[in-house]
Amino acid sequence: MRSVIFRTTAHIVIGIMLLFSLYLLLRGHNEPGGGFIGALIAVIAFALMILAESAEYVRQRIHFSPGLIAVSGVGISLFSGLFALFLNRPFLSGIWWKTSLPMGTPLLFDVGVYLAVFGAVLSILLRIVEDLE
Amino acid sequence: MVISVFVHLLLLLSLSSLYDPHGVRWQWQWVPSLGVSFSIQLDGLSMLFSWLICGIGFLVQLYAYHYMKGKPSSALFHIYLTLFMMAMLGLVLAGNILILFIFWELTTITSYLLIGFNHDQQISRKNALQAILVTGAGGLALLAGLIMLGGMAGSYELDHIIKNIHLIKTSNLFLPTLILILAGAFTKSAQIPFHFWLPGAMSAPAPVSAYLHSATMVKAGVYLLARLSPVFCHSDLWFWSLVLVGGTTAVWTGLLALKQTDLKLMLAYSTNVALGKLMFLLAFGSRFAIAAAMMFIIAHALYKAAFFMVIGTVDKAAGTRDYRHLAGLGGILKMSFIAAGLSALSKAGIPPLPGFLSKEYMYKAALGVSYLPTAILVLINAVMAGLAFIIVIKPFLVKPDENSVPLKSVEKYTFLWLPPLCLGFLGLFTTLFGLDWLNATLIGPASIAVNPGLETEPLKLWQGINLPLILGGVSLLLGLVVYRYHDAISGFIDQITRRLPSGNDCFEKVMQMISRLASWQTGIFQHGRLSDYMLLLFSILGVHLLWYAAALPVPRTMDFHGVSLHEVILAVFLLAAVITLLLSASRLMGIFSLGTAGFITTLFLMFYNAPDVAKTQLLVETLTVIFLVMVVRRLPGFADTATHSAVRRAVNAGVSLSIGVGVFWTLTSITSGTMDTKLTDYFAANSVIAAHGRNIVNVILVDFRAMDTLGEISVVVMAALGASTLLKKRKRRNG
Amino acid sequence: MNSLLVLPVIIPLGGALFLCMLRKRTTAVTAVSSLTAGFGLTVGVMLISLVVKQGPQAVSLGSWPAPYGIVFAADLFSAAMVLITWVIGLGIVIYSAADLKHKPSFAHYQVLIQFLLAGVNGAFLTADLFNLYVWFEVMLIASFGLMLLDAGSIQIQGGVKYVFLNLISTLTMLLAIGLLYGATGMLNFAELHHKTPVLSPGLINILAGLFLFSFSVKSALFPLYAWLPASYHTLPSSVAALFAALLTKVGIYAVIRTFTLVFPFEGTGWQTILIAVSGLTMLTGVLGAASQFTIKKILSFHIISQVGYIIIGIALYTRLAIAGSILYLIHHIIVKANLFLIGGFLNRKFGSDHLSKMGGVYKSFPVLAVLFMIPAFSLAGFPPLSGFWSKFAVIRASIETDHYWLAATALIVSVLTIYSMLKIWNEAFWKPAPTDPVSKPVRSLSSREACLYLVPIATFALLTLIIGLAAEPFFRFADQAALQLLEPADYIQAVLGVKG
Amino acid sequence: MESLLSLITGMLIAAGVYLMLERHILRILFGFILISNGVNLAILTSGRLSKTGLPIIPPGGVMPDTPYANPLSQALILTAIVIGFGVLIFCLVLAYKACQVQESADVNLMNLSEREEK
Repeated sequence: MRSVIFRTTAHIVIGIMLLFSLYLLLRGHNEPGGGFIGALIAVIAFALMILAESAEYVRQRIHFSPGLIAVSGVGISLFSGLFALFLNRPFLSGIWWKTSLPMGTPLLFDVGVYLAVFGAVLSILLRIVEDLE
Repeated sequence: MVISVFVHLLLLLSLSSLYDPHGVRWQWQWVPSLGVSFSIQLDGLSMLFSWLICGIGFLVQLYAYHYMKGKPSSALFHIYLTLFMMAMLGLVLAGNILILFIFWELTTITSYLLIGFNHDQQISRKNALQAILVTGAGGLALLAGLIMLGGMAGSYELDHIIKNIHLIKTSNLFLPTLILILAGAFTKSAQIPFHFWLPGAMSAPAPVSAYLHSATMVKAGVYLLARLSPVFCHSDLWFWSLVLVGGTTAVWTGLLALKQTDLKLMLAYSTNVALGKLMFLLAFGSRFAIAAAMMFIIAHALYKAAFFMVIGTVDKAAGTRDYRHLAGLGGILKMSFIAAGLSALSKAGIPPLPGFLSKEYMYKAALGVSYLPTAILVLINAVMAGLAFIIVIKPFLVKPDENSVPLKSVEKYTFLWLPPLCLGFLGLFTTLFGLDWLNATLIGPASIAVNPGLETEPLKLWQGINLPLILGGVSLLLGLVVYRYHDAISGFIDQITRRLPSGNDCFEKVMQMISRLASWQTGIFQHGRLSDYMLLLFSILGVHLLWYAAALPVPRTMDFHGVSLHEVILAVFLLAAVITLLLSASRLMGIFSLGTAGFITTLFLMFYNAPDVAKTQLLVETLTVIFLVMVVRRLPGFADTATHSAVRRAVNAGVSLSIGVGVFWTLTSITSGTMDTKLTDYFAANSVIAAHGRNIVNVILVDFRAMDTLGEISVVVMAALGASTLLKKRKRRNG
Repeated sequence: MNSLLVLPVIIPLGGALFLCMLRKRTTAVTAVSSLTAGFGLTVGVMLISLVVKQGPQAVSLGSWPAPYGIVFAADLFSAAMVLITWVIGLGIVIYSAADLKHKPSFAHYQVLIQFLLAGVNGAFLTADLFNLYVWFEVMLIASFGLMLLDAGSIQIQGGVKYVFLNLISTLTMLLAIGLLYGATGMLNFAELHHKTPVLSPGLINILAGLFLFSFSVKSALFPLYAWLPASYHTLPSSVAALFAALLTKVGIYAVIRTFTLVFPFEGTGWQTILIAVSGLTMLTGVLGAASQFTIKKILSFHIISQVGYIIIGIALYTRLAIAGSILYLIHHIIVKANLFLIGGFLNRKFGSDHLSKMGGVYKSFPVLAVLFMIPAFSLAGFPPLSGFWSKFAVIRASIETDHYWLAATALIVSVLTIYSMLKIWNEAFWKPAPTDPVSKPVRSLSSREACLYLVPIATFALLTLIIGLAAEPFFRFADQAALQLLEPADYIQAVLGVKG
Repeated sequence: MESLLSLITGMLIAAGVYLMLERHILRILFGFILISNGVNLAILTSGRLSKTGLPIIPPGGVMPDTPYANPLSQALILTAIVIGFGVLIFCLVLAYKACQVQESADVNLMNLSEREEK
């Protein structure tokens, strides 16, 4: 099953999927998409990678432990909410730097969601695969 | 120990100095919003009891000093005794019925600790538990009664309640209140059918018995009834229940006392007798009866405390309390013998001791009612006298024989004989020299407290030869007869009582029944079968939904407009997928049909303009299938697991159908109305302007309702954390 | 704007995330966890004093005005629950430093405890129905995790029941929220207070019933409590104490909040049902306790029984009754947590939880005996401890509303409560120590550990005493809180008047 | 159109409940998934259905042009799906472990925690 062709194709597809997932994340505020959808696509991409290579390979490729990614995701979301507190506004108030350029804490929040979901689901996926082996 | 003795004396003196026969009140708001103020009321009745509590407490502490000497936890013992004393004192001084109740319960707790003091022995633990359960249960009945009493009178303050008797009398809660309060008093004062805990409590050390069963704990019920008698004494139920319960208790426990061979148990049962007699007297409520009761409380406290202490000393000297093995104690325990003798004379009612005085007035009171109670009293007093003789003559005066155990002298410890001796002489002196003082300061005011309408008459020691005196003589003679034929009588009583269930047995039966009931009902509700638990939950849900959905207004038309053909076809496919899932015999088939159902659901989400949801659903469905396929190979197949019976499956189907139909109907009903779109209008209007996003759903998720999302990602992260630690464990074990 | 309201949620969340980074360093984990709980406690105190001084408070998250955004609001009841949550949280974190130290997943325990506290506080503070669901899930999944950390087979099997039965409850809640949203178009509590009464009575009944069902499972009411005795006793004591203290109480909180604010059910059939249920809950719980012989099982069944008492208050729906409920809630959280902590200490000492394998603690450890007596008698409702006042208020309320048999049940259950508490006392404390201990405790107890065990136990016992002896301020507080619940105008004003 | 989805919702929930009442733990999980889907559809339906427009504002606009589908119920469902997914994965792992312990998938046999201790 793990033929060279399959692996090469898989890598290409995975690359495209990861790019697509980032694209979905970034456009999520305006078009269908968003952190959660993006993250799930990324996880599916890595599921493919597990299939093509191995769980260990994936672990090495991500560098960070998926659990840590998940935690930092929640951390980023929390922080994006806390940001407003420093400006003496209620927790989670959206702070936008430029009205013209869509860049603000809600987007940061969505990035946090992306990382949290990605890390969490990937960590279970890896764990189950390892456990079953 | 020194401290506790000091505490007793101090309290005794301070109370005496505060005392005023007209009553002293002091109040401190404790929990005013619940109507509970910490009120202290010191009148004749309280003072009489306070004197007994502190005075006898003081002597018991002295006695315990030598009695408990060398025991490892003697300090603790003195602490408990002091705590108990304070609780008891609080009880008799309380001017608020809830404060009274609080102290009542405190005496229950502290007496539990005292009764179970020899907790290494199983019997002690068992009896302590029995005592606290019986008195505790009664206490809770009392609580209900007191709450109702307070509710009727509009206040928990005693003086307020007594002032508002007319409100209470006319209330329809009068009877239940009375019954509940009586239940509390009867349990505490060990009346039939709750009498058994008192002899059981004899597994406590001697000082405890001397204290709890002479002047304090068991008298709390008597005190309570005396205290509340102005409220209730006009009721027939009050009269009859006190007469019947008191009389039965006195007679029956008197018989039981006669058959005992353990002197301490004999004393315990005779305490039951005394308490029954007091109830009897309280029922009459006349001035003679109450005066006799007050006098008897004093007399009984003095002689019974002395008796218990003497028996404790005897136990120390001989190592047994069985009179069949005791003889010749008089020669060794001289002082104790004198104390016991004086107490016995008082108990038997021989002049000029306090017992005589109370007996005199008792007959006077009874004669004022009718002959039957008089006859009962004569009988009871005869038994009392007989018991008094048995307790003194058999162990102390009879010559030792081969049955007797060897004795050792323990009177080198002063406090083993001094306190009972003091009590004996105290009784003697009180009646001889202190009667006027007693009348004026204690008995008179106390009688008024019990029944405010009474004209009191000072007690007199000698009233000439009259019927009461003759009756006293008769009961004394009968007592001698009892003593003379004791063996025969006790054998006879034994014959009778052996066939009847004892209170103790009944208690055990009840406890067994409760524990059987407990296991039975726990077996029913906590059987351990998950699918039955689920069935219970779902059937409640199903019944609820069906019941109320049926009552919903029927929407005029089913709203199927705008539904296109492909939707209907998809719906049919969905149904097919679900049915396949329900019937699937293989795991993979199940997953396949589950996935299909999920994807069709996704399509519906697409049709109804929910692109984000549809995408998410699709991805989640995909991942779910991936996870399921990975794990499922390690799970046992469907065929390896037992299935429900056909009947049960039908029930399951019924329940699930009712839930499905209920949800469908409710949903149809809700959607047939119009919806308030205030929220969505706001979101649509502000999405671009205020939140800088065109995808309203996403803006809601990350901005309008970002808190939901924060919680949601926490959930996902925690699920990952929990699941991965669950999996990690096995790896470690294998590796 | 009042950021104090979100801190009880943000602090534990942040603390949990920070703890995740620390991994295996036990001392650091303990320190951070206690520090977080300490902050939480401080915030709790500040919050309650603010609410007492200035009435109900609210803050809109994300500056969106009510009812569009999510509002966090605190009246006296919420503030008290938050404070007590932190009191328990801090105590348990300290206790667990000794109790769970040797578990392989010690750090995970602390992380999940903080998450759990976040969920609990979120549930107490939110004024939005769907947000309440989210916090319920946070709490639930944290509890799933805690239940199954380092789980042995018994724990896993107990966990299966806990998990699936609770899932039914949350699914029902989600369904009910969806339907209520469809019917009213609203999710905000205050707005729902105005919107629900205009619905058709049939619909109100359906929705109220669904919510009641869901919360009843969470609060372990009769006959929906099976998950609790099936699982709680399998837990390590500190976790069991945390669950026993808080989880069912969040369910009760939700019942009280929704049924005073969203579906005021005075005079409806629900009241009758709830009254009957409260009586049966008391009874079945205590009978269950009477049938058990291990400390944790006895205590687990007792939770159910006591929940029955608390539910009486809301079922009777008078000011006194609800005040009694609130006082009972606070009292019971402390007492039950404490009893589990003591049970855990005994378990550690004897290496077993079964009464037959214990004994002699009264002699060998008299301090612990005193510390046990206080919560045990308080649980049974003996004066002058905290349990007496709450029981008194509840019973008085039932008598005043002519529910005599309810009062009678409550009293009978009290007797059985005494019985089962003294069963523990007689066996573990009074009985002579077993001569041949079946299993020696695995590790001996250092004095530092004993200290960590005993400090929370003693503090909770002290609190029990204080509430009992100085009952007036506590009861007056509960009374005011009950008044706010029955006349929620101030709360509604605070929630709807919140500025963006 | 609400009626059709109400019907589907009812069907999914009924089937889910039936599966949850079975004894094989995997079927219980299937049931959970079905009920979750059903409840999500219920929220969607309850928030009213629309085929006229997406809840997305066209570029340059400030309000949706056409009547739009209810965005709030969609957001609620999204949250519910994610939570449900997290819970489901956890349950799946739990089921897997439970079967390992018991060597059976029958939930009625999983009663170690409720056996009487001697």
